[in-house]
Amino acid sequence: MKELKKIAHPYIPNTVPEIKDQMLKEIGVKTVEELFAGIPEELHYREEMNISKALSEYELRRYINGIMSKNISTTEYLNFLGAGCWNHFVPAICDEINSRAEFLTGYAGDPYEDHGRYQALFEYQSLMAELVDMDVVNVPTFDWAQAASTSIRMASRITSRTDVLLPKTISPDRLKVIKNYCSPYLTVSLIDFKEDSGQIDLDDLKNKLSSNTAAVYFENPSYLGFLETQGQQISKLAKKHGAITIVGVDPSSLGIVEPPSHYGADIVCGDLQPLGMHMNYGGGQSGFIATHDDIKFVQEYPSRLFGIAPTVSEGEYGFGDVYYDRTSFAQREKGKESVGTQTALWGITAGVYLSLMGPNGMYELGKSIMQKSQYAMQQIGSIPNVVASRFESTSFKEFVVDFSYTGKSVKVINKYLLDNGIFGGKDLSEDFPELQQCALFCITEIHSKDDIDHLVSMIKQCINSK
Amino acid sequence: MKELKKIAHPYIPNTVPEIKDQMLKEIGVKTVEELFAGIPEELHYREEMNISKALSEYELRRYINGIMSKNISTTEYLNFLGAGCWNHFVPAICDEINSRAEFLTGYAGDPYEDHGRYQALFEYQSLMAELVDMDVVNVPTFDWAQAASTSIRMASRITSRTDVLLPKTISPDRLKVIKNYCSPYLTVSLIDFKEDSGQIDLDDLKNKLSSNTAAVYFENPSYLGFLETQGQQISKLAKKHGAITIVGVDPSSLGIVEPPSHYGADIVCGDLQPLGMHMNYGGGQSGFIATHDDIKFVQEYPSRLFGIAPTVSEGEYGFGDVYYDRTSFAQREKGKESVGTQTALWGITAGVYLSLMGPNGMYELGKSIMQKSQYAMQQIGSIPNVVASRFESTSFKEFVVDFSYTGKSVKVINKYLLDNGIFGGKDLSEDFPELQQCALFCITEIHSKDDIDHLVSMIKQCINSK
Amino acid sequence: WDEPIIFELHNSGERGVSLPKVECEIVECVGDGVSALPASLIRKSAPELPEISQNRVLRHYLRLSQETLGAAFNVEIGQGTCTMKYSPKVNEEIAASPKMTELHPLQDESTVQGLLEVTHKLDLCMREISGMDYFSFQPGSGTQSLFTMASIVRAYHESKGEGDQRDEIITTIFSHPSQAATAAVKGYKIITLYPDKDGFPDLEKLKEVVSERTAGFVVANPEDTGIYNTRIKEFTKVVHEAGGVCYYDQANANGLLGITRAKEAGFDMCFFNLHKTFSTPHACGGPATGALGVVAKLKQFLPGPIVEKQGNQYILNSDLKHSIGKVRSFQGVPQMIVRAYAWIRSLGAEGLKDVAEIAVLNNNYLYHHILKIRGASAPYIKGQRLEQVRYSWEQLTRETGVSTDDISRRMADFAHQYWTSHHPYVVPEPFTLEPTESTSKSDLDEYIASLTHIAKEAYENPEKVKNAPYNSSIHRVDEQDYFDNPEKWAITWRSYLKKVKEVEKIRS
Amino acid sequence: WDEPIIFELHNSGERGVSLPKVECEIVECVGDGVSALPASLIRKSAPELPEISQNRVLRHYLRLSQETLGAAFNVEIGQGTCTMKYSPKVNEEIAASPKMTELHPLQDESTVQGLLEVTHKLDLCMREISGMDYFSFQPGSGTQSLFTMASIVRAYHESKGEGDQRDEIITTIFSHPSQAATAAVKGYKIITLYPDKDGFPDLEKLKEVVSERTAGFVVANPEDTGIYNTRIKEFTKVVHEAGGVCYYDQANANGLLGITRAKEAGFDMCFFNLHKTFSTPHACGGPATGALGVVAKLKQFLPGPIVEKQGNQYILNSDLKHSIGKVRSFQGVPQMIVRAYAWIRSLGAEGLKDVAEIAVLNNNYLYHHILKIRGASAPYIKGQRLEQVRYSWEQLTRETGVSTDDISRRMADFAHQYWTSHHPYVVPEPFTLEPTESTSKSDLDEYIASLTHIAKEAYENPEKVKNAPYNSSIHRVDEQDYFDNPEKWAITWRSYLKKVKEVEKIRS
Repeated sequence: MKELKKIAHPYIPNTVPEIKDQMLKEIGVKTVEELFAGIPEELHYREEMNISKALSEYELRRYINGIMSKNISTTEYLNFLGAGCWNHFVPAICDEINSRAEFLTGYAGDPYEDHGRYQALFEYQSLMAELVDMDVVNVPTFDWAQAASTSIRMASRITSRTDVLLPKTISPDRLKVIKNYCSPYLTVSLIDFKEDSGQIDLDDLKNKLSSNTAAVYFENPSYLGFLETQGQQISKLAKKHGAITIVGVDPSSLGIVEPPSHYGADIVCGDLQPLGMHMNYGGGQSGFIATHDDIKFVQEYPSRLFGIAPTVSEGEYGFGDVYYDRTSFAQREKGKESVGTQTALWGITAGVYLSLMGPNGMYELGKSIMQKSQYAMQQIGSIPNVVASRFESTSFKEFVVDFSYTGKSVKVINKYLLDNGIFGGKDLSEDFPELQQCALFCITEIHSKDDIDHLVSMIKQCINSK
Repeated sequence: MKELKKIAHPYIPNTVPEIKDQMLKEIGVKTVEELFAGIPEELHYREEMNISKALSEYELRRYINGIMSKNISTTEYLNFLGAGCWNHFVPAICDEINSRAEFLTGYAGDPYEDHGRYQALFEYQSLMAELVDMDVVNVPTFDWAQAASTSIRMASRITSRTDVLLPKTISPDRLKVIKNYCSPYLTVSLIDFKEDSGQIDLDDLKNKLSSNTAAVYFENPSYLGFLETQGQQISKLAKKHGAITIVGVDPSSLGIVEPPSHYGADIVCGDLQPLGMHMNYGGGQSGFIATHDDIKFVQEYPSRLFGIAPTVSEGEYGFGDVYYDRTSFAQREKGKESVGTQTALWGITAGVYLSLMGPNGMYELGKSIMQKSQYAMQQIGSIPNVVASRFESTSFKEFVVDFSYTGKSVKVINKYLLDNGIFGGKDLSEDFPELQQCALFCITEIHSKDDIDHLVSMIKQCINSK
Repeated sequence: WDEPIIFELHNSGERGVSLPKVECEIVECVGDGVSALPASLIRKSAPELPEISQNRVLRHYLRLSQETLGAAFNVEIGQGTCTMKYSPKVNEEIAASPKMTELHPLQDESTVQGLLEVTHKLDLCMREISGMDYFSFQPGSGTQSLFTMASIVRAYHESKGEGDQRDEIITTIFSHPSQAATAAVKGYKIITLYPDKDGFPDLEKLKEVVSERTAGFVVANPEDTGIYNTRIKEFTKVVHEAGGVCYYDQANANGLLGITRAKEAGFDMCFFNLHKTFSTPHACGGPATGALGVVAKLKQFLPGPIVEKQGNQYILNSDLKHSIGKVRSFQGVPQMIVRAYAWIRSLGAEGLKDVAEIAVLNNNYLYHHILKIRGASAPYIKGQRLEQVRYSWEQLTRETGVSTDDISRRMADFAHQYWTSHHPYVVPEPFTLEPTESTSKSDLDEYIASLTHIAKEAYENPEKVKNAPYNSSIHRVDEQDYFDNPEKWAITWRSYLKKVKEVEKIRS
Repeated sequence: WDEPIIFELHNSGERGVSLPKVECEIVECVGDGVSALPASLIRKSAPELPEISQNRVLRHYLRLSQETLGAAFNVEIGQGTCTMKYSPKVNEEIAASPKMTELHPLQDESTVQGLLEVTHKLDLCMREISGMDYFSFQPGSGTQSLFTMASIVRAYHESKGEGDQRDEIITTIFSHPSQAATAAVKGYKIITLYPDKDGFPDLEKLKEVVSERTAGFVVANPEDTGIYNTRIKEFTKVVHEAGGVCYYDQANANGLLGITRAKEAGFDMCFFNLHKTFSTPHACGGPATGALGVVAKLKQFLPGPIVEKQGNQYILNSDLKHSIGKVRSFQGVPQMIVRAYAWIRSLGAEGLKDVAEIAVLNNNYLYHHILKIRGASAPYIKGQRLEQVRYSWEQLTRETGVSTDDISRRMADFAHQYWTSHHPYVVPEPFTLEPTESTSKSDLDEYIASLTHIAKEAYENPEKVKNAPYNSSIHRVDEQDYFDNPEKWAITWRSYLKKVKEVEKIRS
């Protein structure tokens, strides 16, 4: 048998020399080089890029998996980190659906090519709407931080005002995003919290509210894990000043906790990551925004909103873009902010998750998190010199543990835990000067009693070690 | 919110009490128990099975993955075991296709519901046919051992004879299957091999051939890795006695090695596992049988054979069962052996593999295996007192290493290798008394030079250790 | 899709996947490798496989997948006897771990303790479910399990010196064809019992045929009619008294979990299809596993090795005195063991019983409604069906000329699987439905509605049904003898190109 | 499929998945958990989510998946500007490993060295490809990258005390709408340049509009017309001389890899969509990643942290003096970093150049053939197209009344994606095609044949095209104002039930 001819790259069929030649001939061009004639010679890059030779599939897999194996995942170590990205149970069906080649490689097709994508996203909007008990939900945006940022800008457009009030307990990561998204024209101020409870200081809020306040934004549960119980009062105060109330919410709480629309929120936002997304080092975040079906609000969404309509065939549904003319796709800089690729696949996945869970599943989820996190607080709190939780308010899923009386820093404790196969809570010392040597621990439905007991005994060991 | 009502098991929708009651009512029965009235009381099992309580999905995953993590896989240790199950590169597309929910959960639908399954299996038959250069290939059977067994029974039916000759170098595992499948009416005899080369002893073959010989079966490459070069002579001798020649073949060799049909084989069989199946602790095996398109042969297949036919729409193809009346489905005990669930998914996968590889890929595969295994033999053979290969013949992929002059047993050497993260070659001492302290090593395209060099240095270390 | 045959996608020079390179140093050492082959063995002409880029190969097979109506996509009732149930995705995820897929079957036992542990644990569960004493998971299907049991029957009688004398195996016509076929492969003469008027195997007939030549009795219970033989214990007693072995095809076990067991019914052996009752996916027809259980006295006859626990270690025990040898390479299909065990653990003892009860409830609900459809009937005794029913369109065919095959094609238009039954059609114009526990009431209602609709069509517009399908992936296959005429059948594309195109050329 | 809305599958009491149990000991310690909540916060009425068994949920979404025409299923040319290329399966496999999916973003750096290493290595590759000095992978899309760059422009001018003075950003009409939109979000006045008669941005017009108010200039090159601005270096020079920052939308980079770079063209910043040029899957519209590169002087403005190598360790460097803060939580979407790096390594420098060359060759082949179709044209300069072309059916619409929207619906019948273009339609009756390197000549020929067929239909039987689709998953959506009338639009099922069904009730 004769030697092999040059073969094409598996990903680039037309690298076959004969086909390449045939195509060039057909279009009447001599070399591929000629096709780049429009690029001036001085801009032609004539060097060789310093990128290694192609790896075959097997080599690639072995090489990259080799590097990635240096990571230690949360299936190997016990994880108690949360702080905006949470270690929840992901049903296998979620992965099955979001890895289907159809959804994985779909993009921006029309309702006739991509009927399934439209329906799945419309259903996601509808399922999420039940959870927050509001009538409008968008196709997801990047993450909670973006959802909050956009909610704030929506409020600013609706009210034609430029001041926004945020709680001091907000996630620092999220705050950075919001600040940049609001600058230069919106002014962001922080409201104090009460030292013992973490609750928003209503006096401070009253002082800061003004006729230029576009929105009051707060979170429930807060970044620090406790529930804000003054929702009703806050929204009333905001309304009194003509400001819009925006509440950021963790959807995993909504099986048992009242949705913000029930205590006056005009806009609700948050992160979908708990609803079926793997953490992916933060790559599972996905933001949602919900409002009432009020044109004043609907017209301010920058996002795509899919609507339902009958087709010419009796009993059949089709889908399409509601009020497309709002968007930057239609209006460029005249549109509402901007729209583009965001996190649609996570929206579909969250829909799958909610379909699997149903109301009873969401209830059980909330209940189980409450039970397990209360148990953890109780156990950790019973370690001498350790305070859990730092705040008196009721917590959901996360809570602040104060190690400042142990004589050991969070850094030292976390190092000890890490050496024993545990990712300890997020160290708050740097971001919150008032919470020196405090750490934010996260307990979800996946933690067993053994996991919690093991954590407790390791903390004890660490504190008792010298 | 009120407490939860009893909820159904996620896998069993009608455990919902209300629905259950409604259905019972509709069919006019009081209790489910009544539906089992046909089972006599004494046969009713009234105890509780000793099976633990249901685990939720997350608990299940963690529990079983916990047990399975005790395994050490060949991605963790370097593997040089072959002996009928081989560590090849599996393209990601193979897994993508065979894990598609459609193929994964398909079964025995008709050509109109399952057009895709029929086409995929017809294409598998067709692709495999090119590899062996014959016109008929079956829907896969269990494994090579079964394929060989059935080939032998086909030969017996065709010739109306009952003696079969097998090479003494055959895989002991395979031989056990064949012997049981042939008993009680077929007589299996083994043909000697030549001590230096492993090749079939033609004199012994001549002696054993008789007018009652239904078939001569041999393998290429043999179980011990070397190539049988006397194919043409063997098939001629068989033909002279009116016997059928059956050749078992490793399909991964067929890009570079002549297919058995070219040296006189009437029936070709073997295992598809190298063509895209993960090893799965032996669960990736899949047997194929190929013949010429001769009704004498075709009518003796017990397997399903899918054929192609036009549909009423111009240019469109449909598929169906060829000569269905042969089968035990149609004829029960009068049919040819038996048919049922075998390994269809692996047939589809092998089709995907061959489509990806094409003739050039199969050529490269063979070439690369030859180069790497020759290199390994050279390097291992250069270790003092180690002989590689034990046989003079050319090997493909596997070869016998003789450690008997090292003063160390294969057992000791393999233990040493295991402790150093290597699965050494299969110990032949027990199965082949003439090959004491010999081991069968397997080198495929996935082994890098570093892998081989590492093996060699570990063997050296072991032999030099006391 | 109107997807071509894969060979039609060939573009010379394209390539679907690349292989690991061979290092220069190796090439320097050994050259091109190929020329080391004996000249006579070097392949002269390359196999005529197509050359296709990766994207196109993927697109091809993805499209074919969409043209396959897997159990995950339809109300999967129509493939009666096959126990098409939900195969949980989490089990797929577990089985796809490299800790399963990347194990070599000859690895040192110490490196596969996890898998052996799961195997042993599944064995213990199976013992509870069946009452048997030891299980082997080596058989690769139900059919291979039946063959293994026939092999054990022979080995057993041989061990007692009665191997030649006992040359008959008794079965029933409503048992799976493989029961008869595999016993015949093992050299047995087959005696087939036909049912009495109510559809029960006939005890009197059994008594007539048992003798000192009886090697064994194999039966499914319930049979493919869904009727449970209430006198099964008497059957096994009669056979035992004649010196035969009783073995049980538990392919139809889905209605029996936790309800009744093989042991108490007097069986010496039984098997379960892990891909039926225990939910492992059918995979277009395998790979699969038969779990084969035996009573203690038959343990030594099992194909080896079997997994056992020794102290804290799990071992492969090959030391089986009378072992029949092997029936499948290595240890069978272990990834199915893991899936089946996961399924059992996701249900527990209580859940398993729910499976049986709901499967039987669903079937009786379906039965109740199918009998209301004009033209449909369920021969034999009224009621007493467990998990499936073999129905008949005899009346409908008589009255409209529409056959069960026509209905099968028409059901494809409604995206439903519909299976008739194994030949020979003892029940005229048969169809066999088996809803498992996985179907909901709404699913059942949907299926019933489709059948009702088609039956109505048959009476009102029989041609409509006869000319189906209309909405399938393809149109109706041209009615000629493409599948039975050796001159025209084409089992491979190369054969098609030679034969059929040749014929066409001559014709035109 | 005629698959209902998920809410219609509700059966009270069914359940899709079970959750880990809460141990009795915990319940004994803390009770039911819920009553620990402040009474006012306990949810009073359960959310009205549907209750559905697992099998049915899976079936529902599997069916919807089949009704989605992903890039893996069709000759994916029709979504011009989106660079729909083959997303290799092996990259999916790598990204699906728990070593990626199960990482928490706040884990100690020492436990994510593998991921940080990959990130850094991708950074190095990107530097080679663009000539930039540092990359951030934080932005979650092209749009967010543009926003980030606009933010950096502002921070940069602020750092020089010119933040208020420089309040204008210049762009072009054939650049992506997000360029203008994101700059506007950042408070900039937008100046849009229209092309000259050949379709090139007009250098003279640029000179007219630059001033001391110019903050930046953002442009794609080639623009969405596929035309490369040959005088780009002069453009950046003019802007630099006015004190503005030049930033480059490299969404259309697929024809440029290894051919020409941002640096040499004079840009200070650029970004690539990893989901376009670097093959990560589009995922129905994200998650995705924009790789944002800057020249050294802008490093301190990047959103933090960025990954750097320090000795043998990889670290997250948050110490960026002028950092704009963050644009996305944590580190963006790292799983796309792994995929993109895998893709680059599977090609190497040579393969990347092949990508550009074949993408451009494919596009020119398509261009050549589309121009032969009656009624089709490609406005502006003849030739000089790189990786895509914006075409026009102006003539066809004039002659037949068939619009580009009609053709879009008709293309669905042939299972082809077909995208018109962003509004406003500067090119009349536009359509934008971009074949990447992933399409073969046969694929191109198939797409050309479909368009040719439809154009012919438009001339012969325009109603046929206008009434399309015929073979889609659904029929044509009823032409009313369901999407623009606030009284009728329904963005959720609950809203639909309230509004539309109410309306229907009144009507009937």
